[in-house]
Amino acid sequence: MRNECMGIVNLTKKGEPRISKINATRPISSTPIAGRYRVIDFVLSNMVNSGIKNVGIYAKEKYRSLTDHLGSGKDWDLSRKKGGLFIFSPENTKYYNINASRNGDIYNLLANIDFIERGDEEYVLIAPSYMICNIDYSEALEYHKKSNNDITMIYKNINNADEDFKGNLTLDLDGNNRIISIGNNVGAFPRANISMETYIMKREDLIKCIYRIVSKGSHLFLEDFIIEELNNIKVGAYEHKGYLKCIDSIQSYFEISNDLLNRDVAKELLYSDRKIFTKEKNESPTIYTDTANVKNSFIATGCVIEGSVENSIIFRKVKVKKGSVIKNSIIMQNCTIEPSVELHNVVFDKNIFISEGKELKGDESYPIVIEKNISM
Amino acid sequence: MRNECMGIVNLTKKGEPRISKINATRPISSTPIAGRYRVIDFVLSNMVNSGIKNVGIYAKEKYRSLTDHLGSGKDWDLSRKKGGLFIFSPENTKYYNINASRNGDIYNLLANIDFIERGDEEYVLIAPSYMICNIDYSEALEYHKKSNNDITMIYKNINNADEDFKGNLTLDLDGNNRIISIGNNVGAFPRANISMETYIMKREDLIKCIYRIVSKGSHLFLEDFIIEELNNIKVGAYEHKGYLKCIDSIQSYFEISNDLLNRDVAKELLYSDRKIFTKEKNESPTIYTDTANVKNSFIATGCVIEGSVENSIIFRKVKVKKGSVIKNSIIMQNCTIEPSVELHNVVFDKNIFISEGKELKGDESYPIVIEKNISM
Amino acid sequence: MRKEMIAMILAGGQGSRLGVFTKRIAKPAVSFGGKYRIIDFVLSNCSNSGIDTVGVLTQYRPLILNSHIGMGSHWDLDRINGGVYVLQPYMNEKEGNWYKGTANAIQQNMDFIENYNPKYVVILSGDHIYKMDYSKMLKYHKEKNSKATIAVIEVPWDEASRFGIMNTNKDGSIYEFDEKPSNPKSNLASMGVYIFDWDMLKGYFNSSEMTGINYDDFGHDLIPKMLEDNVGMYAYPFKGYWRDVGTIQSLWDANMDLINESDVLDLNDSRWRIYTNTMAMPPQYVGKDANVHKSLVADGCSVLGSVENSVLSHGVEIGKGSIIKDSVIMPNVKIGENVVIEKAMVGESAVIENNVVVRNNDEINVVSEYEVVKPEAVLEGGY
Amino acid sequence: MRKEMIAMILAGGQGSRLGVFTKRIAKPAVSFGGKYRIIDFVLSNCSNSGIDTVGVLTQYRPLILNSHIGMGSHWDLDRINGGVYVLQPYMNEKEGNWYKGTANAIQQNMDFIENYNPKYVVILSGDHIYKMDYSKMLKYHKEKNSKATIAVIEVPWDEASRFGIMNTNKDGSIYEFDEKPSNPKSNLASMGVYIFDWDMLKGYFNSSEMTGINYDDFGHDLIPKMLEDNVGMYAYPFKGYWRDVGTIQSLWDANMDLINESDVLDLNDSRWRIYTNTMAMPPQYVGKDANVHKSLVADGCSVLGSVENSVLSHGVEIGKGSIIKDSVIMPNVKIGENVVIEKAMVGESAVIENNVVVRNNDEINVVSEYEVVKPEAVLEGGY
Repeated sequence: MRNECMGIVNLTKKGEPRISKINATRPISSTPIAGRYRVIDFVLSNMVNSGIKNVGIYAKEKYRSLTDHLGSGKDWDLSRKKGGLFIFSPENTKYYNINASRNGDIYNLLANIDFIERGDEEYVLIAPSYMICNIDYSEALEYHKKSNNDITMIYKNINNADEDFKGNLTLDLDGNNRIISIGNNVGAFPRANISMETYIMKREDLIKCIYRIVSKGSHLFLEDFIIEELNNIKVGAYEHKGYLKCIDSIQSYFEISNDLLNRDVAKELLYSDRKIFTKEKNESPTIYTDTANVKNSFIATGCVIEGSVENSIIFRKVKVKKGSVIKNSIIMQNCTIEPSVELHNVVFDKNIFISEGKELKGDESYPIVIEKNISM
Repeated sequence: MRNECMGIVNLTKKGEPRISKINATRPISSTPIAGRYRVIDFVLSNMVNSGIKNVGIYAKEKYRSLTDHLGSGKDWDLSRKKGGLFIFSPENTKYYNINASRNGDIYNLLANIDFIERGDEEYVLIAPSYMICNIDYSEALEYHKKSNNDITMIYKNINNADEDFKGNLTLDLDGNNRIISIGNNVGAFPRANISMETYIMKREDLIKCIYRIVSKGSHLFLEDFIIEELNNIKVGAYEHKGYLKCIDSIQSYFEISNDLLNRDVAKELLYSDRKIFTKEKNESPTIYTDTANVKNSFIATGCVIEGSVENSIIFRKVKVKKGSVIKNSIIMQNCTIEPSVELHNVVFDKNIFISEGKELKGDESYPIVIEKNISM
Repeated sequence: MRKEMIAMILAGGQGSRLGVFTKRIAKPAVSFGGKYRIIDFVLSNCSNSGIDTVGVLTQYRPLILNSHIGMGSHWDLDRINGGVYVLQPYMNEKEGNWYKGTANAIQQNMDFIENYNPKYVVILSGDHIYKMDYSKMLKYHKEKNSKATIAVIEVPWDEASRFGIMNTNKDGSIYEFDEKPSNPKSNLASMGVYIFDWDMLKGYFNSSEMTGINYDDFGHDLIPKMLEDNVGMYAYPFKGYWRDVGTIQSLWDANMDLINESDVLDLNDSRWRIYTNTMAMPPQYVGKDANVHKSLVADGCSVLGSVENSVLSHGVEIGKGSIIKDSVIMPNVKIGENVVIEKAMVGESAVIENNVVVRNNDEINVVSEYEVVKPEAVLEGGY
Repeated sequence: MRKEMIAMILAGGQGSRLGVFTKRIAKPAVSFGGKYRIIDFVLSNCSNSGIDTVGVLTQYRPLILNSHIGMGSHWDLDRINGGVYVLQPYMNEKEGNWYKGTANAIQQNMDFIENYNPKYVVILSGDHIYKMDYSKMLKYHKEKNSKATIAVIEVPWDEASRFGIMNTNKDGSIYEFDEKPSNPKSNLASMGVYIFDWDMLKGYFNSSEMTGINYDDFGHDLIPKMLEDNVGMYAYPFKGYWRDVGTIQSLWDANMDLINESDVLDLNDSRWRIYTNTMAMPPQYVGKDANVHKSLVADGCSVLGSVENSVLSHGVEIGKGSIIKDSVIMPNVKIGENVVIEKAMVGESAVIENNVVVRNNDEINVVSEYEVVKPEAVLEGGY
């Protein structure tokens, strides 16, 4: 059972989105999410659950937080003799230094092309980390094989493009799901086919592509190349029908946290047979005291809850003392909320200490974000 | 059984020695040695065999080859929940960027001082990677505890200082093995106490030291600080009586390879109960054909030997074809020696292909060094 | 390299008194405290005490125990020289023998111990809940120049007759071992933790093979024989939380202790972590109309009803309108809507359908592992 | 997640015909080819075929087998969902049973298999040397719509009566199984590799539990019964190197094949690696006056004498003036000076002192594991 498909997690993006302070010191891919995960856990788990056993992560910068999180890949079952998990970065880029302005994904792929060349899989799947979903890529691969496409892109059809996914690429499809053109969602119309920036193609074709683009010097990004070549190669589309959120702003980060409190979304994303794996931590069960009052919230383990928590996501080892009220908020690992604190619409990064009686209230669409290691 | 001592492998050295082409692309610490090891395996194994379970490697540059070699530390039994193996580098240096000229070991230690502060061991042992020996540090630690020294330095008494260990630090000792002064071996006299640049002290003292040096801005290197403070603190010396070689030039690299062909040296360094661990590779046994003729040589596994090999060290997966003669040479991993090649006093880096009938002859004291991935 | 001390954990018991929870699972693998299995405590004690070589002796339904322990990496026991091994009975050239008792199980695994050539062996029981630094006990063993040291704990005088009682001299040396005495002379109960000089213990086993006199059990056979032989045995006094969880009542009690006396057995103490084989599960979800008070809740739970004074293990689901009180719900139990459960223990992966009532009648109610309780059922019987 | 196929390796045999090498070691753990143990081949085959869940069934001296396999990481079998498990007999509520045969061993571990709910089970033998892609055999099994597929290999006609012979129709379906026939109708010998539809195999075991009719052995009981029931069995023809190494002679032969036919069983094929639990050992050293020809030499050896047409396993030492010819020297054997060894197999950790002669008398000489052969001794007996 030779493995059919290798995975590439492409962390290089045109104008990498910045959520806000919470990723001042870490890339989006290692941003904490959903109580115990990091953003990248979703794409990695999707790959693993789809039978992909050889994954290269093409990082661009500040990848230390990533390596800390991923370790040997064991927790994703990617610590393997053959294949496994590999993280690449411009550090060991031969070509990169030649021209520092060549900072698109193509040059990062080129710099570590030996990973792609060495693989013995027939296909490759390229995906970003910040498109959060729980998807079975093997179905998309089957579709790709049957369709005779040169490249298959995965997309989601949405009807709120005037509100969400602004700035994302949109696909214009013909009746046979072939992509005619690729545009940009400026938010003018509600219906759109949003590109999930996920590509399936033959491994050999990707290698040829990269060398071709580089030798012509025509593009910095794979997606630009594909846009130009739409008439010359057959680019098809595969529809993802499930939940999708693109984490590219503090608003969308806050929105997905709200979405998770919807049981249907949570069941699809987190409670599916296709489990989301993350770094194993060994915390004791969470303690609720007699004064605890928790409603409609996610709580990770290792917490001690003495106060009230509503519509919120509480990460590991958070202490919520008596009389405190947390509403519509995200509290990351290791925060301490002293007694009688009132928090509405806030995002607390790791290790925040907030002392007795304090009050912080943000707005639903403009939550207050506090960076890590602050004591107030 | 709380662990008593943490280990620090200090890869920052004044004017880091350059062996030659073989470490153009890798630091000395990850230079291949003795058929299947890397230089750093010796200090790591010494630490592990002495009961040290928490090791920080303070690298300076090009540490990718190191992380590739060390992985999770599993092969050194250093993949652990508590403690284990950590590699630090200037990449995540907060203080380093303030003044790039501050490139001594002190600033590297400072940048990652949280590792030292977080430890719960009472003592710390600091050692470089390029002093090759097989030593039981726990005896030195016992000596340190009994002696009431603030710092204990490990040294070796030699009688060929006019030929070897040139440029190394030398220790001037009083009758009680206290260090009176520290000098430099200029090669004038045969007898000397060579510093192995290995220090034992209380963990808390090291932390104080680092902060003190940095706040005074007086020194870039720990050793300079110790030299200045010899009158104020009690610095003692512990003698290593076994084999020692400092790998700081192509000559000394070549010499240790010769020394290894001496059975006594090999037994002490490699066949001791204190095993030298290295990255596990799974090669088949080496095949000797009926034309093989091997004398006084080390041969790693995965090789096919059809020719003659004498006084040489052959790494993994080397092919020596019929009629070829290799003498006094070091042939690293994956080289192919085609038929009827003659090699005397050469050092081949990895993946070299040398075609039929070629001849390369260096001198004992000036071996020919060929960098990796060359085909000739 | 010679090991100073290795540990042998007796995990062989069928645990018939925990019957309903041990149909598929060996007793030491029974769920405890929401996310642990009983044996996690003694394995973590070994790891935290610096012991890196552990044999786990079992002959009863080892599958879940085996896959729980796996390579030992969760307890940091996946060591190059050493590690954790599950040791079952095996056949030699002549015959195959099941373990005939605690001491016999050790005797049958002498080869394993000899492999590591240890100076000391600590014998542990797989079904006790406590935190203990065996390296301190070893220090005591060495200081006393003891050949066999038995850890003891003070129990209330009125309960002493339920335990194996050690009668000691002033210097801590043991002069008598009283198994469940009707008139106890001391309240120092054996915790089932023994440190032996391996050479001495080996001597007894070797002589047993020669003479044919067997020492099957430590408590009944070997310890009395050693006392008779005057080998020099000492009692090591342990202070702290310690529970034998061999019965339904004691298992329930110990779970409740985690809620009501969370300080005595702090599971979050970073200096003495209790490790376990963690599951990849999402965080717990507490619903809009849920109430959770005075409870311990693990990962992957989904609570839509009310929970009070209870332990919910990982993957438990509690439906709307259900009320859980004074109960221990083991992993992956699914509880429907409008269920009432009081003072009960519900075994792993049981399913309790809608409108079931498990009523409090002073005794602890039990639902077996994998049991399916049909809608509307009313359970009143104790265990 | 349901597994498509899991593997069960029968490693239970005491291997009495390999007696001198199996005093402390189960047969599949016997050393082979310088640095491997026999079971490495079938474990590597599983790993290379994409099978990630493997049960290894044994009841005989499992210690070295257990520690060799460990967590399975050397074969890339340390998987989160799946992995490799050594399965020994255990006690259930009623009783403990040793494995009564190959099929019975599988039957006693139905719980393990059911855990993974596989569609297919491949049954393998732990003591065969070969490289085989079981996924190709599975493909054949599916294409033929087979319920039970047995891998067969053509053997020389004059040896066919030593094997279990499959008599097949043109389409590959099996109509008869002939155990060691005196007049073989075919030369297709069973390799002891079976793929079963698990639901069907389970059906036989379940009915066996109901009716009390036992199928202890695949070859003697279950396969004949299946043929009788016309379940649809096919023979899968395998071409390539395959050896049963159950006797001293065949084990020696297979070792010699590595030297003389290294192309037929290429151990360096990067597409089909044979993995093993490697030891941290220094490189091999060949001395000033040594001669090594036509031999396989593993890590950690030190050769000061002459070696010809032999396999030296890891950690072997050969003293000055000694001559080793046509022999297999197993791991960590120490051979003194001026020793002569011809056509022999020397078991693990044996010590051969100076001036010993192990002479060639047509039969293969054997020295047991851990045996110490005193100076000047002359060994002439075969095994």
